[in-house]
Amino acid sequence: MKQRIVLDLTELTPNAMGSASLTWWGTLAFMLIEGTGFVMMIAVYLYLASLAPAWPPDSPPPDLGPGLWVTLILLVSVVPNILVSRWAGRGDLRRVRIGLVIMTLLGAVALVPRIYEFPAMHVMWDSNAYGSVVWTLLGLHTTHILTDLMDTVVLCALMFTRRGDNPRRFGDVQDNALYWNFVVLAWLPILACLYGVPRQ
Amino acid sequence: MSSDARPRGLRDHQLDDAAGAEALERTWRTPSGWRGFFTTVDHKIIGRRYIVTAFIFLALGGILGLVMRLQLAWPEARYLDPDLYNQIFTMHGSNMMFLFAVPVMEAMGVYLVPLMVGTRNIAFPRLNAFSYWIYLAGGLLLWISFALGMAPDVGWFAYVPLSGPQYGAGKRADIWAQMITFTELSALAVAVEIVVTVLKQRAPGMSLDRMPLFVWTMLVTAFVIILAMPAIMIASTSLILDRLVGTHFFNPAEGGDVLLWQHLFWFFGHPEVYIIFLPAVGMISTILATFSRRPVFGYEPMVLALVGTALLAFGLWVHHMFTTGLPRVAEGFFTASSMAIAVPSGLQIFCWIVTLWYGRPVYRTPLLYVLAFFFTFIIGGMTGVMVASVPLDTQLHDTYFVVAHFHYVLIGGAVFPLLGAVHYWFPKITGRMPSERLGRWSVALTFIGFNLTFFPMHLLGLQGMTRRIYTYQAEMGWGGLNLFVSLSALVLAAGFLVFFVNLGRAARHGEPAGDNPWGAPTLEWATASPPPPYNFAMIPVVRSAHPLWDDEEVLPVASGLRVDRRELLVTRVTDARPEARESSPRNSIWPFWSAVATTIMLISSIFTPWAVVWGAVPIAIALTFWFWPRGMPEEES
Amino acid sequence: MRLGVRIKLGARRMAILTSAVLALAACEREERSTRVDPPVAAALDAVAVMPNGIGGRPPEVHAALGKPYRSNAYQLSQGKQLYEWFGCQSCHADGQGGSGPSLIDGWWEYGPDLVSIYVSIRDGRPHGMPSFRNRLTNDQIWQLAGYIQVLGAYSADTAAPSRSDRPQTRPAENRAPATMAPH
Amino acid sequence: MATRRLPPLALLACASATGCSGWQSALDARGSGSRALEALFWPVTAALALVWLAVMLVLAAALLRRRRPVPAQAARRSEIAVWAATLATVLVITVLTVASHLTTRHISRAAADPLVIQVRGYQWWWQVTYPDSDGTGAVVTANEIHLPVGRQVRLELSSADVIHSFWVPSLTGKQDMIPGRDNQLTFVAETPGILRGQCAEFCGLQHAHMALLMVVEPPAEFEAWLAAQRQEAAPPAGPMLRDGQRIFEQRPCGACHRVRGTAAAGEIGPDLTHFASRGTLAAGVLPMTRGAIAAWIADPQTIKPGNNMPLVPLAPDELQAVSAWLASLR
Repeated sequence: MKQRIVLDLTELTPNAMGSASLTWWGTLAFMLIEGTGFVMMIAVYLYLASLAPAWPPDSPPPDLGPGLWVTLILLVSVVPNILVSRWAGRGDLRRVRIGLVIMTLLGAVALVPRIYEFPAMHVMWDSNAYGSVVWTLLGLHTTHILTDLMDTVVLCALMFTRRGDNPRRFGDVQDNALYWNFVVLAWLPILACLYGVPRQ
Repeated sequence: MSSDARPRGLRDHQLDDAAGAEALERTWRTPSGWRGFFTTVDHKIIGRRYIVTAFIFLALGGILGLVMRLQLAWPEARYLDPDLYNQIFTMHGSNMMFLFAVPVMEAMGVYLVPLMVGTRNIAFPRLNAFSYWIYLAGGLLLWISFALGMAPDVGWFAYVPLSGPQYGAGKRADIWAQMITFTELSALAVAVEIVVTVLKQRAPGMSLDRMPLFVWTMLVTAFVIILAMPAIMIASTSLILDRLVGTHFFNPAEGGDVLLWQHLFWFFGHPEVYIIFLPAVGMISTILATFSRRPVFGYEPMVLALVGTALLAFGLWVHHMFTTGLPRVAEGFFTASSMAIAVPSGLQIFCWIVTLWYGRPVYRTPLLYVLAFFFTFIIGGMTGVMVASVPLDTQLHDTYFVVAHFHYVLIGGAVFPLLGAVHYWFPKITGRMPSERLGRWSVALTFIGFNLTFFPMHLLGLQGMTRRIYTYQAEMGWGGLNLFVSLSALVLAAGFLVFFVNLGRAARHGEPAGDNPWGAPTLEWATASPPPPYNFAMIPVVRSAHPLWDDEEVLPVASGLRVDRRELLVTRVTDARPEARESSPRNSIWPFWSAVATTIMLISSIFTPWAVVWGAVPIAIALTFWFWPRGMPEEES
Repeated sequence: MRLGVRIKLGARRMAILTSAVLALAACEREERSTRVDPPVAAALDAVAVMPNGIGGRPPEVHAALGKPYRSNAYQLSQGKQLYEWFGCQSCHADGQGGSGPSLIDGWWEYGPDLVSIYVSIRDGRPHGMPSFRNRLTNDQIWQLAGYIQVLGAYSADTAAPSRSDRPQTRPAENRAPATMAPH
Repeated sequence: MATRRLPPLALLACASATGCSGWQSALDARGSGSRALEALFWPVTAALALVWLAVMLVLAAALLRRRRPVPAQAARRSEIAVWAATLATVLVITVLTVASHLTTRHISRAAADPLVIQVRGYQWWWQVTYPDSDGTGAVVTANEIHLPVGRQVRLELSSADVIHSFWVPSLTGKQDMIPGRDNQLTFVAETPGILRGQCAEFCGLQHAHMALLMVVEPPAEFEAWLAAQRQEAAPPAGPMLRDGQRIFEQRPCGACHRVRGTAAAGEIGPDLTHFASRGTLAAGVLPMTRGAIAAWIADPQTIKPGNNMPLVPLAPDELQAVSAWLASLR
């Protein structure tokens, strides 16, 4: 087919950031998938709770301590997370490096009380359906912390190499920050479920 | 972030046509040989591979169907023992649903969507490569387990407790659950790619209301996948946890619930039907428009009906559970919603008929397949209304009536359009025309064979023949019809054989097709057949819903993309105004290795839960290599 | 493209080869043979027991069958069913023991081998273990013996059946070690 | 009476009498439920067939009509046609929804004093219990349910292992038997006769061979049958039958099966107290004849592979004695 040029794209920016970038939309789509997964798992929790004569069936409600620590650390981490995203938007390599180190540390620190959170449930996964769903919910969220932590570690290492100073990498940092916000946000309804429903 | 005033790199308008094509070819091509085979990220190569693999699974699943028909042809036949029969019908269902129907529809999207929206590659092409390898691994897992005599034997919906730890001995149900993990991973990956490709990579000017209907259906389907698949992910994970580490999700004695499985499964399982059917709707619309030489009537109602179907699809999973003894209120609600889905489907059919009414139909093979669709699918829709009614369903559920119903819906509603679509796009994919004569034979044989095979099953169901029985007694009086059905199945198989032979021959000896042999209106026909690795030498500019009909001689295009690196155009979601130039990743072997690592982890986890821990290490390494920048021009800004 | 085809063929050949290697192992574990020929069933009873009733030699036919009662998932699950159906729980609970000895504490009064377990079930033992010779067929006794051996094993067995669909009194069979205390 | 004494013949007669529609057919209504369902089925089928035909006719017209230039008001006309057709679809499905709702209400209307029967699904047979209502003892039988004609019956459905589904199409629609849940089914059997039903939910290896018979009788005959079932097994008459009973008690048979009035008190397999009074054995696999009983005991795993009855080695004379004794348990 013959062609006729009617549009010139020469001046178009090659650095799409935010909603103009494909990875931003990809991250959003994956958040939708994971979010649906969390919703389904919470639905399973509530469904089983609705069938049970007592909830928890025969154990005390979970201890609040470790869960609150996890929540606190996750909520605190949102502040540097947003800052990293902003610095990445400005292309401030030095601050992004510092921010990513902080985020790596915070992610790792959040895992410490999480380790104590499992026994704080006072039930094993193979004791009863309550234990199963509680461990699975916690496990699911822990997996998300772990994978995003891995992502942050790799990205952090990358930013310290010569390939770090690149708008594309700054875009990656922003998308990673977006995903961390999602991981923190997803924790709140799970928290309400795990600690609130057994105390009703 | 600073926008460079002086454009860098070699741009397409700086070269003449031949030199531009050569430069693009050098940038986008897939190397030949094994390196190209394992490293390609070209959506056309991967899409083609996906389609071929899915059709191989179709043929294998069809052979299983024939074997079952052999066993059922006579009462008390002993060709298969019950254990093998149970494995075979489970394989047939799981294979057709998870390894053929869903993947083939997505595969058509992988191949066609980037071409139809006028871009150079799908979004996240490496993820696309990964998804294919994962899909292949899931298929091999299922079929190798079958070859080893350890295939799942619990039915394609694997109801607990039969599939649970106490009654599902061995690793069979675990293999089923893990096969689900593979296919859902690949399906979700493709869904993400399609959503982003459609929303962000459309040619300039292709606003949402100018998108081809097929692209619309793929977009809606991708969203249905994204919202439905997590349910089966949760379900299969819970099942495998119950079986392997002793959780109690489905154990009523410890607070679990047997029906929880059915809720989770069908919350995915019913939308699954629409994941298969909606792309077929797009195919029908495309074929109808081309062969009646007229745009499909009622673009907005069609799109609304699509979205309506997708929304309703999530509100009727319970109609698979009408005999489980749920509260009457719930049953009433789900009867109403199940029947309501007839409205958008009806609307679409009416629009198509009107299109034909005022069009000038050209009776080529693809259109004949669509006519076969009308005849059979509407019967399936009618029986669908019957099983949507709670009281009638109590008689029809789990009988051969239902077997007939869903084959009418799935083969009539999705496979006939698919065969038509493969026929229709075959010239684009291979550059060669399939034989019209053989095409007509394949339509006639599949259409007649299908109806003779499946219509009598309605009667068998009403006469009390239940599903999934490996044999029946002579005095039941089902022998005659069953023999008739089995013989008709041979006709149906012959139809498929002719279809395969036709395409196989055409791929080598067919007439050269040219760019646009059918005179179609959409963008994929604006480029060569088969399309070059870069799809379009210059990105087309769209000014109507039917660009090739409205701009008949000269294609308006946009210039200014670089040819020395893989570059494509990002446009705005609603009006498709150019927003940015974006690079597209190069070939890489790491999606393949990531898939291998994932496969090892998933299969090992059937045998020890610790595989999840140590198996994650190679996956993390492979993924790091996948994303680690290597100073390619694609990584510049 | 042609190379691609060749690789595809090669991959297929490799898959077939791998399948062949795995086939033996898998078949053995997954096969569901529901019928034992009467002469084989009779031969299954020919165990040679040491004079003290502890240990001995399994019948030759057991090895010829591929020792299915210890490694075949279907036979093990049948054994598990028999364990419940024939009231083993009334004395041994779910393996922890009650009026009868525990089966999962690693202590076997008559030795841990399959023949001893078989003979214990078939002939009974002093202090209350009844004989099941006239209540079970030979192959059923083997199924039960195989299951009981798995129950008391120290390492989790991939062929082992998992938890039951009823209230739990101890961790699932496939959660080793067997001696893990109930919770 | 004849139906009870000669069940296999009765079965054959029943099968031939109903001809092609079979004696396990949704279109051969013999009960309140299935009659209401049939009354819904035909009009719905007719209506939907008409809809299908109408669409096909319009489609044919669209394809075959003479091609003229598209008129100016085509779009308007098409729009009206499409919306009218959609409206018609809405109407049709509204009517069908209401009709099916009314049928459901009609079917599940409960009577004041139904006959309660407990049916429990096992892999791959049915246990049937007539609970003890008046202190004369419960009746436990298997794979065959006797019912009085014209009286409302409530089946209480449960499962011992996996999901089964109780379905006697000539009486009413099916209902699943789900572990951990209690379901029930209410209906009235309207004409005497023998009806066949079968498990409708896939339940493992022998799902195909999990059938049961419904014997619908006049109330007096039903009461007589129930009274007979309450009795213990009759003592064996003659040395051969005595041998048969002894062998049954001493060999593994008695470990799984109960025969009230003897030492056989197993709980695992079907109760055999009045075994020979039933129409079939092994959940509908074989007719109840002495030869079939012997064949079944001799090799159950060839006749119904995977079922839970083991092959108990018996000498030929032992086999003969046991099957003779079982055939005498009426």
